[in-house]
Amino acid sequence: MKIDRRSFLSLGIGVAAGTAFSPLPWKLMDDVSIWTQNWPWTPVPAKGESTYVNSVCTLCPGSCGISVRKVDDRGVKIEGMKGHPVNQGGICALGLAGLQLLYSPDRIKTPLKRSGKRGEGKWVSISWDQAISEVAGKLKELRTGGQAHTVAGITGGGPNTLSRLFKRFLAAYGSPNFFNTPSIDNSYRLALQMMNGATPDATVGLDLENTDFILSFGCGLLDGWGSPVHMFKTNTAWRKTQARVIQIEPRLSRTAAKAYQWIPITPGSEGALALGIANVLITESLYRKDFVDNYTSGFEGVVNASGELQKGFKQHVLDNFSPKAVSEITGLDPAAITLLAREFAKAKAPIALFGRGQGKLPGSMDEALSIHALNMLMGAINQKGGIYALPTPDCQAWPAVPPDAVADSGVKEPRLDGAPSDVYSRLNQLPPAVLSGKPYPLNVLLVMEANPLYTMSNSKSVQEAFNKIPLVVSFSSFMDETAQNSDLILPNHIYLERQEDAPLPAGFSKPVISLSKAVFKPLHNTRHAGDTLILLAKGLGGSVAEALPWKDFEACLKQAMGDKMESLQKTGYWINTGAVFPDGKTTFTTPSGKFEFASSAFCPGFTPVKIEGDASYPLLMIPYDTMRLASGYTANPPFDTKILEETILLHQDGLIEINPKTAQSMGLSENDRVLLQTPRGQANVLIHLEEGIMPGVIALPRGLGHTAYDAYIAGKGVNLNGLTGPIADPLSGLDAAWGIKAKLSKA
Amino acid sequence: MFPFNFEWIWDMPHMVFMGGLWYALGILGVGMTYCIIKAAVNAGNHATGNHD
Amino acid sequence: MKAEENHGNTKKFGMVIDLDVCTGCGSCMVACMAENNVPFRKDESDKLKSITWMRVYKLSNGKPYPETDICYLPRPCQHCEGHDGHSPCVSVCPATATDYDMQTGIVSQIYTRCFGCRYCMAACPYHARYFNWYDPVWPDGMEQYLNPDVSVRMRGVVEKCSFCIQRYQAAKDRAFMEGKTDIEESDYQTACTQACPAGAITFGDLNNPAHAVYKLKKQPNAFRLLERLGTNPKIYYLSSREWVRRAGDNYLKNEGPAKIG
Amino acid sequence: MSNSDDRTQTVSGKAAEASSTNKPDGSSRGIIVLCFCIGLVVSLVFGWVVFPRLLYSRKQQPIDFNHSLHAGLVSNGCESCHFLRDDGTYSGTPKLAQCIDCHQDVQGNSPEEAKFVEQYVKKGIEVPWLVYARQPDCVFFSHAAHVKAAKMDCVTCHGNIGDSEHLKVYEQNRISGYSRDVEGASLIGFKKHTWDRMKMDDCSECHQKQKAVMGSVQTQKEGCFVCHK
Amino acid sequence: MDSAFIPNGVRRCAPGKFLVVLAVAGAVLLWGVYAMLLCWFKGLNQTNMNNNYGFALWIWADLAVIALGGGAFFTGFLRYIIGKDELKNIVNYAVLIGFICYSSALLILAIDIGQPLRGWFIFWHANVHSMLTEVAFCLSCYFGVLTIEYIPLILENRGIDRVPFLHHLGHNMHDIMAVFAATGAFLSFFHQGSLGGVAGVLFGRPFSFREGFFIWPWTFFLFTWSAAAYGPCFTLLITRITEAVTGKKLVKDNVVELLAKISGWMMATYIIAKIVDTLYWANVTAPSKGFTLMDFYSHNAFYGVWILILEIVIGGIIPAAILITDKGRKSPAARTTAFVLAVIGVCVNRWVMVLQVMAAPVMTFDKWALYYPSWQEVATTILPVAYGVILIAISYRYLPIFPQEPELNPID
Repeated sequence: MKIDRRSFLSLGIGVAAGTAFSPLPWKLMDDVSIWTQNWPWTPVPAKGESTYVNSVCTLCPGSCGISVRKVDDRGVKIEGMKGHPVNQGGICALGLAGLQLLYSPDRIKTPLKRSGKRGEGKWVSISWDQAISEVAGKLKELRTGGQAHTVAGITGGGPNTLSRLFKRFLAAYGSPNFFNTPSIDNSYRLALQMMNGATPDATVGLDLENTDFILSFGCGLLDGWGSPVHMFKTNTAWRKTQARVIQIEPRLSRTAAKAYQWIPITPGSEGALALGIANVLITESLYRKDFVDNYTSGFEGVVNASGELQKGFKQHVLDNFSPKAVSEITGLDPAAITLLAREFAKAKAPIALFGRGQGKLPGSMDEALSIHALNMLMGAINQKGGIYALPTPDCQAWPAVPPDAVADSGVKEPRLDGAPSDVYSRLNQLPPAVLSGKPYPLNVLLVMEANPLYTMSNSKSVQEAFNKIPLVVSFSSFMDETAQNSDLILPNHIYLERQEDAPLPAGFSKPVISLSKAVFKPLHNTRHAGDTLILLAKGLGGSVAEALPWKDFEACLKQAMGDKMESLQKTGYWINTGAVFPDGKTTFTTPSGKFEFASSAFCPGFTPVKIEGDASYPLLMIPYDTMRLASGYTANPPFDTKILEETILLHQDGLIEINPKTAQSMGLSENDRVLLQTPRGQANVLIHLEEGIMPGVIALPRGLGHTAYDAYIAGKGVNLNGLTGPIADPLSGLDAAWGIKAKLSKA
Repeated sequence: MFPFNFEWIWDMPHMVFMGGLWYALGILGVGMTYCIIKAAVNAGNHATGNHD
Repeated sequence: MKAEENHGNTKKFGMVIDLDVCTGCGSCMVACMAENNVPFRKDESDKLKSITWMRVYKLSNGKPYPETDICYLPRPCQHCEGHDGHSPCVSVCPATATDYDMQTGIVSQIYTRCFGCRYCMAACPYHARYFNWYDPVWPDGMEQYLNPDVSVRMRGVVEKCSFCIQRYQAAKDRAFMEGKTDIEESDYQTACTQACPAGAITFGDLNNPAHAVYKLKKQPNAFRLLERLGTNPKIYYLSSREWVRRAGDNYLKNEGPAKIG
Repeated sequence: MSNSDDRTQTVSGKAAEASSTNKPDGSSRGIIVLCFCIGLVVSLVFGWVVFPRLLYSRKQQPIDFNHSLHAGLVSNGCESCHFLRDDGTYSGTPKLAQCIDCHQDVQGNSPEEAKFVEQYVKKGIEVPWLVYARQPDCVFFSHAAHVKAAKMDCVTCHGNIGDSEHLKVYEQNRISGYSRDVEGASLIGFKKHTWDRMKMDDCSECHQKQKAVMGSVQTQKEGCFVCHK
Repeated sequence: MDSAFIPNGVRRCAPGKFLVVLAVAGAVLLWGVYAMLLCWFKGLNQTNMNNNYGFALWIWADLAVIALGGGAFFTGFLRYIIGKDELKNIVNYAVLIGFICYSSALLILAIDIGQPLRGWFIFWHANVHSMLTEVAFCLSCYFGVLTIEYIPLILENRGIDRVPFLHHLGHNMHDIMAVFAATGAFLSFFHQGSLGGVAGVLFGRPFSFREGFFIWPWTFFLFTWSAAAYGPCFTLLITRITEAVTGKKLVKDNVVELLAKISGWMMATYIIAKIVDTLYWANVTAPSKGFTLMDFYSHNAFYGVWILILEIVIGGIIPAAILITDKGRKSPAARTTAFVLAVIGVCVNRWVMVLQVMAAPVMTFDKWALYYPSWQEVATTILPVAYGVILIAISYRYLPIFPQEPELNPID
């Protein structure tokens, strides 16, 4: 018997036939395709019980109500809270992406201590006990040595309980150097203080729902200005009431595109235009005479300190700001100015608003006062559809800080920024003070919910200033630029894991407080910054510990909220529906007891902000804000970076907007790589041609150019703050810069 | 593809399209089976000496 | 505007998007991605490879400064009905992975059935269909936020907006529990509709006179995208601006939207 | 294919030549047939008997749960533990929290219960039950629709598991990952009971009988999104 | 060494030289296989396709090779159904080329789909309304037919022919080859057409959409027609190249001229139909959707009217004119030029019907999208060429593909 090739072949055919008639090949084919339908590396989310937890989003000052959908213990979605007075169920792109922050693998999961050189990124995990004792030890040492005032704290959070506690901690410790992060809100407050005589802690209430004509001097009403979602809702309501938005800015922003009319003017000339409109209102007697005559002062004349009668607001405006004169400054046709003024006057409840873009920077006081004067002329003060100075919701007073000699002498030292009080922190003055060591050197910097190394302009000098500070302590939940350049990180819970009160949303018309809840148990070994402060105080002992007597932040918050706590915990917010609003006649607490157009101390005028850069820089660069880019303490989460247009970010490169005409004159076309230079720095960017920008002006977005955080945002685009610098406002000392001169050359 | 498939409906498109298809496949299948069987028979005849 | 075709007494879900109100903020896009487990990568700036079921387009009137005007247009899947449910994509799918449901008017896409031939993408003039060129990968830990009501798509298949069908399914389940046979308008709203801070999106049953969309779609300012192709889409847009309405479809020089149909 | 006309003679000539030199004799022909048969039988046996055993892994449940015993103790049948939530979602296999209501401590003298209390309750670890009826992620299965709206009973799909005293071995397809209860025990698709298999065709079989509303343009059955997500 | 397997009466190069050719082609093949594996294991992110270009180079390659492989069905159709007997001298090669083209097309499709392991869904879960379903079914069936047609040729190898079973099998298959060929022609008419239908039914894409007859858009008929017209040209071109490479005359001029003449007339009629179709589309179909002809050929960096001229005039009218005139057909140089132009013409047509369809914007605010294939796409597209070279080399060496070869090249 011989097995030859043919037998073998025959065997093979037999096997093939048998296999074909068995389930093997068919079942395998089916199973393999089912395998592709359930690839083990494609995640399958676990099912479970679905619940909603209401809270408040504190990623921006908007303070929107949120509803977090949970499946068992996992958070799966953040939605707008239905019926919340601020956002009425709506939610912005940043708020929606909050869970990406919560579950980010790049969060700081435990206290860290620097082990390499500063900024090198080498850390060792330490225990909370060690972290607290190290910081407390250093603070104690300074305090004992009479150096308590050389400790400073920066917070990026709004005026909430945590900020108050932080401030109290520093005061009890003996430092006057408590800094909040100034924004346009400070300018509004200051304007109200100067013209309305509002108290420094009064907040700005804008009854925008009831206006019918909005003269917006560059406010990004739909780009994140004020409480963003609230503004969106208001804008939609305006559509129904046929209220008109007039958007004045050199760039066709989203707000401008949605506005009734877009009026591009020379950047920086907004204040002049306001006075030009005032000129027409006065010349043509279009202003609310009864109000101006009865309730204001400084309109006709001002009695100066030496008792002499000087020119008042009226004469000042009539003399200097005729439509023709203003036309030369703004580039706007005189007839258009006149027309605009008439339209403004014709409206039932007109309002004029200031604060460029999202209002990240305080801006020029002169400009703020000029624009606010328009509201005055139309009587839109403490009136339906106007601007209110709202009393800050009264919070239960904490016991007074116990007297202590060290603290008393410490807080009497001058502030490093030269500001009279922390109400107007001149944060931009801090780096020069640190660099010069005058009036005294800064020894310890505590940073909470802020990222000054990224958000402050003139990044280079901020970095240099940081390098001079011996100890930087960060409370950040994320490895942001500041945390990366710190010595110790005492990570805070992120907003979804901690309970705190959210301050009054910017520009909201009713006094409201919201409670941000701990929707999730902390995922990592982090600690509420309030608890950390209390522990630090305990570590310091003595009067500092006595000043922060609570067992934890929750107790402190309960005491602060008092009887509101019940409502806060039940509905998530407390609203003072029965609030007594100041009326438009009697509540001015200015020296004259009236609304002051001008006084011996000030008169709205037009002194252009001296933008940096000489003639070698032919272009004007302005920043712009977009709802798709978070530019504050929170960096853009991956979802929001994903929806960024390719005309803002292309791969790793940021794009600069330029008018095609300007670009053509420079021989530049779309996506050309160029070197962007300003007096403060330079960067490589790509060109994006945009018809909707004034020729000669270029615009760069805020929020890109991170060097820290995660791989989804770091190294992308350009940080605008590296190219710009602050300009101190002569009146407020706050940053008045709105742009910088620039030049482009082919890279 | 087959009447027992979820996607199958007894309608014109299925009957025409699939009918045409199965018709063509049928011709090919029957043709090849015929060739193979005949070849096997022929080869068998060869082996037993009955040449064609 | 051509008369839309109807399917009887069934539901026909659709949207009306008010472009006068839409600000292009992108909330709808993120809401959609968060709701529907849409993945993301480190670089998403190549928009032709980026998956955004809902995509906001920026339209320009093309005029030079300062006459320039722009408008934002959110574009979900248009859930075309075509003629008798034969939308451009449905009839071309060789494996019956996409289908038109006459009961809801929703164009479904079954990811486990799709084998990735991409014919439907070639057929869709709205670019509403997206291919998973990459394996979906979430940074370590971030997969925890995935929604269990939506299947995660694997590499190599096509996906698109489903009108948040999981919310319809959940609404029906709730109705079953309450012993109801039908759902209310507010019971079923898509994630983008719910999130839109401007309230630009209205969602509902186009066949139901009690629903807001029923009236809105009949407004004189209403138009649909590429209506002349016969796709019979279920997304209506509203705009008071003539150039925007005109941008919704292609017209020869001598034609105007008013002259059509 | 070739030019057969002028080929026939020459080739058949060649073949004749070939067959004369290479002609298999009777015995070798027998071997050829035998080889074919061996191949056929071996592969059939492999395909029908061995392959299915290789294909499925057999796993024991972490705890041998006694359904029958528990069913006697509860008041509301299956729904006592496997209930629908108010929103219409289905709770599935009970979580530890439910079991703890009774099993805070060992109740009886079953070693399985002791093991359960010891290894899971005390440690607070959820039991990794293997779910026989688990459908893949692409499926949206609404218990509310079937139990509440259509008033179906559990047995129709789950069989008599509620009467069982022991949990059977969990067989899992090594490639597809499906439970064998879903795929069906019979490889050729033979089924005796409604619950013998739970693949798409089985769902559709019942759905078509129910004369549910047929919305699909392509299949003229129900729309895909009725059961898929 | 392998002389026992070389057909009688012909001379073949030395095994060494043969192996060198195989090695070179094999290296290219391996490069393609590597790219193919990358696509399978890492996914289609290896390509430069994107959401605008769901169909790209591969689908073009598919459509092109199938049109070029159309020589097999049409030559078979002429030979077996019409009874053009002379064509028996080239039909073997037409079948081989067809086999290569169709197997390549199937391979490319298997790479092109995102989930190759689910590829069989197209059959099992078929949607009969989809042109692609029709393509898949007819394509695989016709590939089966080509295999059936190719098998007897393999069985003619001297070594294989010695096995009686196989000898008889080949013989029997020959006997009923006309039935197979007729089935093949039937299938081919449909799948060539349905490939045209793939683009023609896209009513969302005004660039490719065509009205039509019953369920079939005009492109359905145009594609079948063009495959029948241009496919034989490709067969003849490859024959010409084979002759050049081997340095031998392999097919007699009368055979070539006959096929060229038929092809020429087919091409001439096709191009008239194509022009009529284009005119109707440009003046009626597209304007009814709001498009003018120039909308499709302007505002972008690549697609201009030149491509229309290249396809219709240079790749259609000119080769047709050469082939239908006696003078042109009889001149080897003119004839070969016509073949080359024709191949270019049909490839451009398929390119336009795939890639330009994807490139042209439909929404007014959409932009033209141009695309460059990645090296992986190029490599996998070249893979079939290498594979074709290898299969032709092996088949030519061991199988009596050209019946007239011994007669035209007597061995001393």
